[in-house]
Amino acid sequence: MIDLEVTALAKTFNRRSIFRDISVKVQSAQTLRVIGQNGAGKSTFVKILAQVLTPTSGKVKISRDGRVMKSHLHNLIGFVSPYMQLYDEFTAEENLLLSLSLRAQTVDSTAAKNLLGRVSLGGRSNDQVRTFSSGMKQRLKYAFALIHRPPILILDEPMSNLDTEGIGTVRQIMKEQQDRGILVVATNDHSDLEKFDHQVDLSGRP
Amino acid sequence: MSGKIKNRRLKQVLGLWTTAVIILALGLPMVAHPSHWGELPLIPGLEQRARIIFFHVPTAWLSVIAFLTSMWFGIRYLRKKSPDDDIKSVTHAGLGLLFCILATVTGSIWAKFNWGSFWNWDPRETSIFVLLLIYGAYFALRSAIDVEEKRATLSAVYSIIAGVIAPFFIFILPRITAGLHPGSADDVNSGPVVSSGGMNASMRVIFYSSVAAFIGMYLWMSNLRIRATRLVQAQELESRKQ
Amino acid sequence: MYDFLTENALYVVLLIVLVIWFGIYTYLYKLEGKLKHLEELSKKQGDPS
Amino acid sequence: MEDPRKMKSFLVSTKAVFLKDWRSELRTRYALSALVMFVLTTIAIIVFAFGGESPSQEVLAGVLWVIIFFSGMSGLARTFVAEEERGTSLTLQLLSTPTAVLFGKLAFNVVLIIIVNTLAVLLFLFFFSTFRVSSVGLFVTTLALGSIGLASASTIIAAIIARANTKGSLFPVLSLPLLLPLLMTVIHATSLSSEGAFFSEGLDDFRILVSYIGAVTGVSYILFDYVWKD
Repeated sequence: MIDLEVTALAKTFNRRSIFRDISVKVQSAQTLRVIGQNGAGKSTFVKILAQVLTPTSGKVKISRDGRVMKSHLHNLIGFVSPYMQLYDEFTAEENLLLSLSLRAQTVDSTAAKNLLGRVSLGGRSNDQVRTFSSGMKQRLKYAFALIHRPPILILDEPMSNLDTEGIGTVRQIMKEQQDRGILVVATNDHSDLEKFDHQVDLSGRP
Repeated sequence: MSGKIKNRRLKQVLGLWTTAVIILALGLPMVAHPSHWGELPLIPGLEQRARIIFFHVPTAWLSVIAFLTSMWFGIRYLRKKSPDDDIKSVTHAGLGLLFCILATVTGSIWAKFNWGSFWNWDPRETSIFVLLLIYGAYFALRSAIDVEEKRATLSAVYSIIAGVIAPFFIFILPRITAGLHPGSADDVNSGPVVSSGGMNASMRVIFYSSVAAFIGMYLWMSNLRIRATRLVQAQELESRKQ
Repeated sequence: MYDFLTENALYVVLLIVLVIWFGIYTYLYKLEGKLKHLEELSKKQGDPS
Repeated sequence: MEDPRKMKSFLVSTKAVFLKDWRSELRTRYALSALVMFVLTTIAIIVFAFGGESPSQEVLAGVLWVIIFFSGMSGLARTFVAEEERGTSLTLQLLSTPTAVLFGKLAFNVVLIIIVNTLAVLLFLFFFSTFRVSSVGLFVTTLALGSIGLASASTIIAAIIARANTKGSLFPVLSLPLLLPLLMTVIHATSLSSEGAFFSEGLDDFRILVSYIGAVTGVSYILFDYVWKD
């Protein structure tokens, strides 16, 4: 059981408010959609949820089985976005194993291989990421976000750079995540996530 | 309304006070054996040049105090993230830099006449040099960051690190060279001027009055600068909205 | 003239310092006035009423 | 950190950051080649500048640390700047705690600077036959503590400048005031060692160096969160 609670979240940038006073509560097996026009702060909002950006005010609280988690929150989160970069000089498999070792979790190369097969990169697992196309990199990011089985999966523009086959895989991944924990999707394309339990609309906010 | 009048009165008092300090500091006679009030001691080896103490030492003290104040507001910014704390922090750093330059210039002109060269790497010259470097680095860092929140955070962090390292010079400098400076513990001519001995009662009164005058001026200048920066930033925010 | 200046060097210094000091003081005093004016202006701008 | 499990995961994570940087360095050789070339060219310039003169031991001690300082400035920022330039800081933020990143990168910089300093000293001994190291123990301890101190101050400064716009030129400007107490102390200890002083005579300097390292590392640990996360 995982809970994600956002209270009175605000972020300013160059003393200009991007959004303020956003509150939402998401529980296990629920989805959250974040919408808003370009520049409305979707990426900023999901980065704050992912704990890589500190809000100007307000709180993001993650609790597991009713207990509020204080540290190592990054181990509960998987994050995919077009602006996230993987390590170019390492191979696809090394990148996944790096994720596990940095998280101080057991390094499991069979799991990594399975996951790479899942995103149809099985044949390229020993190639350096710098040789990948942008679509392949995007698919690798899904494997990268899922390798530690996070209860919260945050996707920013989930379908960018993907072909039809990739989109199918991602839909499958999103569906599985809905059964397993929390899914957060930031997108302008309403077909990405048609059914959702909660929505944050950032457009038109000060 | 009465607050405004009081404020103006305070500034007039400060003006008169400082004028009096200048006249006394430069006008009172120096005699070998001061016997009554209003006579300053004639310190052998320094003579009339000793009068710099009334101006040079307060500026040097203020440059250190300003650095600490700036660091204090930096810490407050990190805790509360209020943009106003950053304005205060940068204002105090700017005034600190100004006083630091004043202390360096007055000191080195004095050194030319007293020791024969502008710069001697005496421990206090080294420490003011380090302070100048820190201030310089602080402003170089600020000018290199566009995003205001990031600029405020990083410059606050830098000033705290500098503040933690600066005390090390106290242990290191005495090993580099023996002090030439009047006021060094091992100064054979006059001994520690400010802390003991060298000054008589009249000199002490003028000295601390001068310190008070400098602090008053400092507070006034920082107040003006903070208010001006607030106005400028409000204006910028307004124009960005449109 | 030269003799006068060398004998009373201290008073010449005193005079120069006082002139500089009055300059600084007047500058700050004027600045204070201008700033107060601007602050009142922006306060008026701040409230639409 | 009281929790032993957390402590263990911190150590594992720190080691992973260190190994990641190390393997990346072995593949790209970016920092190491810059540092080694810097040491070589500087020593060559100094050899030509001195001509046939044999400068005093104190001057040589100073020159040695000038080489070490500037070569450090050319390579020690790399570990943070590379993450920022390639856009992988976000990835690293997602993977690890700030503390593990700080100490992993600090360990990497310590190893890097020790390798480079060893090389610099060997070349120095080779080219300047007048440079004597009379008390080896004193010299080696100075070099080791000096390297760790240099790495500890440069690591946090590198983290700061990685977030600024003009990364390269700012690094020495910000580092010099913070490294001056370290440099003054190590130069003093190095000239002691070439005079053949006893190890105990260097103890005062070592005490300063150790407390410097402790203070810088401590303050970096406290403040790194602010630097690492926007």
